[in-house]
Amino acid sequence: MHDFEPKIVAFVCTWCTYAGADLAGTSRMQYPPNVRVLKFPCTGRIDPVFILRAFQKGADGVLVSGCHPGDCHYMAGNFHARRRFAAFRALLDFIGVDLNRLQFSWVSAAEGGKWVEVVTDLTERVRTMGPMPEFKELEHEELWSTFAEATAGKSTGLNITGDRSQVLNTPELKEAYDSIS
Amino acid sequence: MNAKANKNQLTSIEPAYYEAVTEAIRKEAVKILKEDTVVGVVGYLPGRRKGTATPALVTSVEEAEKLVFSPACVNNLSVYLTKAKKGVLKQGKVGIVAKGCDMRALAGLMTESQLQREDLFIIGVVCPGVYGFGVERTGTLTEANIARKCRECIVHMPEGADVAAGTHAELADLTPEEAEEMARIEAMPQAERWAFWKEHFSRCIRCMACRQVCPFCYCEQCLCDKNRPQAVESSPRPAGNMAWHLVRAMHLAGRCGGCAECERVCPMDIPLNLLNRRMAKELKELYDYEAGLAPVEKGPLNQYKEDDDQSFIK
Amino acid sequence: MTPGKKKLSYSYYPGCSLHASGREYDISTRALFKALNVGLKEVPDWFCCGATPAHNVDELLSLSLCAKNLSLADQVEGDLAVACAACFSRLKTTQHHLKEDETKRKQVEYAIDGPASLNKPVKHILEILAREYGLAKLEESVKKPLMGLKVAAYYGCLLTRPPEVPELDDCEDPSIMEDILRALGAEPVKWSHRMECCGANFTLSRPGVVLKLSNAILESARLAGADCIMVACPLCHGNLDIRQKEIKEAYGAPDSTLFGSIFGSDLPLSTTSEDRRDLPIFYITQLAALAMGVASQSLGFESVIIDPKPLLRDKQLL
Amino acid sequence: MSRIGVFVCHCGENISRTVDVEQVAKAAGEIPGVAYSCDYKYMCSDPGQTLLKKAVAEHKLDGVLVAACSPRMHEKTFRKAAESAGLNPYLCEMANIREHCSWVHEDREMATEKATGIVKLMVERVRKGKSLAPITVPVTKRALVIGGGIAGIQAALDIADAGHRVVLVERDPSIGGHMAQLSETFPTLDCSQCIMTPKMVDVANHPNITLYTYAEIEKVDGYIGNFQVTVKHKARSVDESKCTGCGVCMTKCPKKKIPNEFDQGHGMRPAIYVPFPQAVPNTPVIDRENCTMFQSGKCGVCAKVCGPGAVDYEQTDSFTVEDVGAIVVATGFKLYTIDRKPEDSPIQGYGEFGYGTIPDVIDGMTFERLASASGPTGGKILRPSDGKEPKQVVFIQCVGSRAREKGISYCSKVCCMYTAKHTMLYHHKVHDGQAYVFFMDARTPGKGYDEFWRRAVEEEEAVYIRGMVSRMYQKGDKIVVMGSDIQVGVQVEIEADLVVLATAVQAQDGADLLAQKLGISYDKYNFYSEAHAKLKPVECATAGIYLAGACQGPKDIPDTVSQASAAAAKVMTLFAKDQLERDPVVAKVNEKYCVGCFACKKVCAYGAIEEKEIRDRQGNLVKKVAYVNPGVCGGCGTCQATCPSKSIELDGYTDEQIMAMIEAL
Repeated sequence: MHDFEPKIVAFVCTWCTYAGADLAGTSRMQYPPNVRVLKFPCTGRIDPVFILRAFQKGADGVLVSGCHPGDCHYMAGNFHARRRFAAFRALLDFIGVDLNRLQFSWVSAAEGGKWVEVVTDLTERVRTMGPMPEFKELEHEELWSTFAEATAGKSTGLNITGDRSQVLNTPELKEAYDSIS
Repeated sequence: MNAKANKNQLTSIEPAYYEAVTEAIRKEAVKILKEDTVVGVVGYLPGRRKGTATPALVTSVEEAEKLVFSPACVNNLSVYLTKAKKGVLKQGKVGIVAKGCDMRALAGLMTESQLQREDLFIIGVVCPGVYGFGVERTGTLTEANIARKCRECIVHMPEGADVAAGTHAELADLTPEEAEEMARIEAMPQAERWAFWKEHFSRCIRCMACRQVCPFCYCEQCLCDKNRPQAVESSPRPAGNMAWHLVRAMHLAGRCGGCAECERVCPMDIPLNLLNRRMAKELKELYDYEAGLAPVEKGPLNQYKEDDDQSFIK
Repeated sequence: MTPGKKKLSYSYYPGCSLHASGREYDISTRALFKALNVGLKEVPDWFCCGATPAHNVDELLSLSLCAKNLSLADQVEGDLAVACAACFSRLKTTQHHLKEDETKRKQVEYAIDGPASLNKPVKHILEILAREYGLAKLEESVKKPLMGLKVAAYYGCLLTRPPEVPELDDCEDPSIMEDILRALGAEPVKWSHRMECCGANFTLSRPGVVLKLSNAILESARLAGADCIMVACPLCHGNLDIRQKEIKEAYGAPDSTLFGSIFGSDLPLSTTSEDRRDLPIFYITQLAALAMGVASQSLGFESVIIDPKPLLRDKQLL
Repeated sequence: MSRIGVFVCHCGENISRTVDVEQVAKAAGEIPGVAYSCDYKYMCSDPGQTLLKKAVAEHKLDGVLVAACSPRMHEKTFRKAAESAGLNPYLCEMANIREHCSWVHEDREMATEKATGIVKLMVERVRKGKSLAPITVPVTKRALVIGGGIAGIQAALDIADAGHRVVLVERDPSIGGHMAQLSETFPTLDCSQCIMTPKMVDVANHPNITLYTYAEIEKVDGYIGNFQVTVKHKARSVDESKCTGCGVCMTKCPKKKIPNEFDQGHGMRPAIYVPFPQAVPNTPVIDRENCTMFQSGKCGVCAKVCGPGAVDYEQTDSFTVEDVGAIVVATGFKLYTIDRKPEDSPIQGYGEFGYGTIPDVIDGMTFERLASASGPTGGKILRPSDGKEPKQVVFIQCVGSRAREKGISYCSKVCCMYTAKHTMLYHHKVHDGQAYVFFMDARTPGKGYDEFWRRAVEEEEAVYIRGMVSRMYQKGDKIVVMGSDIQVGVQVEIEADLVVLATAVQAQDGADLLAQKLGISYDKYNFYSEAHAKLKPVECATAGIYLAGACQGPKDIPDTVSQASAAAAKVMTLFAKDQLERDPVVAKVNEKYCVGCFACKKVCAYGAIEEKEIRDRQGNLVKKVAYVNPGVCGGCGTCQATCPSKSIELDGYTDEQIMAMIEAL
């Protein structure tokens, strides 16, 4: 079995970070080959759904990188992105995603070195964390599995708020419920 | 204004209060219908069973005289103006009975150009709270039967209504359940948080009631119904469920006024309002923004400041 | 809740001078606030703020002194009212520094063994009178307008400087004292030396400097036709009042060595000796209390050197 | 089913040294939908490009992926090649396996695997790509210049000389601006009016220039190449078409004692006036605030004496709409007012200098008027209070400028030089006078500038004192200036007869409002922001709008004229084509699904999104939707990430393309 090689996806803007990564290349700097770069015009174009999708499709770490504040080629795209991702991070954190797998950075066209540093740090960090199982597992699970488990008395030990009998508030529903459990 | 100075430390809101509010709503509704100020009023009629109420669009004086307000008036009526009864706005000005949370939704919808203030006649209700689910509906509102969301309500008195029905009424010393629940989840180890939500989301049957009842899910085509490309798997499987609830929370961030209708209608008892509340808390902390307190030009995620927090960015 | 409906009330930090050489400032402040029906509650167990010397010796000590006093003040409700310009400056400076400098804040908090109270609003009585009580209301409350009294309002160095700390008024061209004087019915004169330094605590170590600087201030006020000078700082009061006779002796004749002028002619800043009339020095609170109809006996006019009573009698204010 | 061609480049050995290019080409060939793949030594060379073109034809390819260097290097090259092979250029993409792969990795196996991975993703991008046609925007070859100072005049003349029509709009009754007020100019001391007035006349006489004075910009619609600008013509009360400029009205006007703004209030003018004798146009205007006819209805002298009957008391403000393709903003500056702190302004005043209360404390522009041969004193230096010749003059530099505590932290750039000039002018006119200058630094970068300053100090006997002034007060007929000399370390007091303050250069009043109308950005001091501090110093971020002169920041005359000519050159570049062609990477709205929440409009930095009404056949409003103006859209895609229903989409970076790439990870 191979050692674990993390899959890292980088969403970058074309003007600053993509150019910074180009500079790392022309300067012949070295960094781990785990990263796949997806080019966007601007960090403002990057939808949180893309990050979600990347995790679902097997990414172990995601990097979002664009121009430093004030340097946006489109004036304000990175400012909007900054707010959007500040909110998205909070959400991921709340549902229990380890934020160490998600990195944001400003890398300018002149910062080849910083690109290498950011990519290397993230790759090595994720390597020590191991594969990200959460979203991948979901892909293979079927509906009702945990529900059936819970209702069959094999409780997951989690506190499910409210009393289910109130949800199933008609005899008909209750009957249906009983028939599946 | 000053809650502490309120001498009436109420432990219950008696039916008399609701009768008074009902009277005020009826009077105002009848008046604006008679005067042809509005083509109809969205409000509540008594439900068929005792202790219930049902949303309705009334267009005649006779019907308006039947309007009610009680703790059973749980529905957020603003949703009717962007969805089921959207067409009525084309015929003219519409009256609407609005509790604090309905008002927050209305303000948000005005912010998003979905409603125009001049198209509405808002009968604001000074609302002490509504019933929670599965509680005893005695006609009296107490700490025992008030809804979770109402325990942390910040808009009892709708600002910006045309008229207000009711006077100051608020239950004293309510403990915030949702905030506590949120703190409990935040305090969990990360893996446990994941397991908690995974369990909840796994049960989702994708009935889309949460979307249907939400005043802000007014898109004609939901991103989650799109299949080219398919960002969110549409069948009720755990992967798609997780994606759906994350997308939903993200789309409502900075917009949701906290009416918790999504949570109320969820047949699978998923604590959806916790997600909305968590996002609201974040945006309040980061950008000092609370959704729906008044119509604004731009929501928190549609604007920026040059010195916004970026401590999370390398 | 409109502020007008609730009785204004402050915690009060008098400072050492007001319990010693500047006692009449303390007395008149309390008398004035009582007359205006504004609450004033002395901070229990307060001690010296370090005044102007401490920060020259040990910055951390001076910050800690003020921080401790602020945390004592926190125990009393209401914004903190301060009358002494030096105390005001030090307390505000401490809050300003500690807000900006995390490390210092931690050191100070260690020293005083508790949190530094950085957000307790510290207000000079000038701003309480002009802004919180309000000029209009002040004018309404006047029982005995100070008609015909020409006053040189003297700010000194500490009240408005440095620009980012006191937030009291325009740093170099303030008007708050003049505004209050007008509300009291007095006539503020336009004069040149209202922002100059009186020599402050050099009064002990280098009295010559103080004589020179204070003389220039007194002369400038006389030239502008002032009957008296109004101050809001016990140190300024001391230098201008206690030293006034000495100044007269030292600078009796027109003096050409007053300023080291390297260009242009020397300034005839001294007027003729017959013009060297005594200038009573008033605290802002003395004048204000007088206008509010407080009995002059309770304003400490007896304990100053240049007797103000002849002037006040002359203007029919006694 | 798509037919994609993948072309893998060796780049000599740059790629093939670390990446097994043959292996990559082979793996690419196995991707479903890839109809052809190959590798070649130098893809960008002529034979390489020929190979690509041939393959497109032979294999009927409908998409091309070149796996080579960075698209920033050769995307244009290959897109052109694809285009010449009959393919839409936007169906040609590049996979960066050099900068992002072979150059940054050493392990051949892993680098090959990565290169294959990159190719796989990019194939998906090509597969979901769409043909795009360049967007063309017609250009109206007519320019608007806002502001008739030296910057606006220079820009207008340059553009007009190139054969394009220009509309020049000036707020005041005459063009000329601040430069017309100056006496002599540094560093050559040539007379400002002598070099300025001929240019003003050129403007008036130029067949390509339409001059609107006493007019303001009311509204700006449209976008680059197609602006519609509403100009408000303020009521002059004199019919410009009839007036001959004889001036009889001015001599007969009974109200003559109105302080003349042109002379900084130190000369007088009548109520019907031209600001100065060389004014262009030489048509008077009635100052209605001060005119007896307008105030009391009794007078009418000017109308009676006017031969051609040009005086028209009934005139009202009128409006015209000008179609222009480009706008040059040249609104100039104003001088810092050093009175007390103005209401609601973050800028602190200099009350301690007694400006406004001490009559002989004046600002630099007033000194210019005193020194000017056409000024109120006929060029004699006489102080305002008593008309005496001042023998000791104190000049103070950096009044307002470089004073963070007063709210302005920038350097006003021109004051060091004009103060040196003032000391010279003073010395030339008052031989026994002495000039003192309080200064922080003497900043003299510019051709001949330092020499000029040294001349003031060394030959013209100005005494420079390094230090600032703390206070001034009137004492008898003297002004006592209290300051410090920090080089000697002493306090200084000077009894001056006249004090001249070199007050800060500030943005014009209303600069922010004009910027909002134009949709351009400005800094916290209300100076307009250029698109890039170094490389786009005259362009605004808003396409089609250019900056000239001090409206962008303090500038002297040579810099202003240079920038004005540069802005004119930019306008000419734009006008050199009939149609603007631009990259079609712009957003489009799906009107069927757009519900008009206008979140996209709120986040658009370009103002490219408008509200569009959808009506049914009867004309009833169905809904309002967003509409993207492709001429204005910058192509950042922030709107798409913001749109909840994804009813707005950025061509070239569609969700479908991106999702497909993520699927292929």
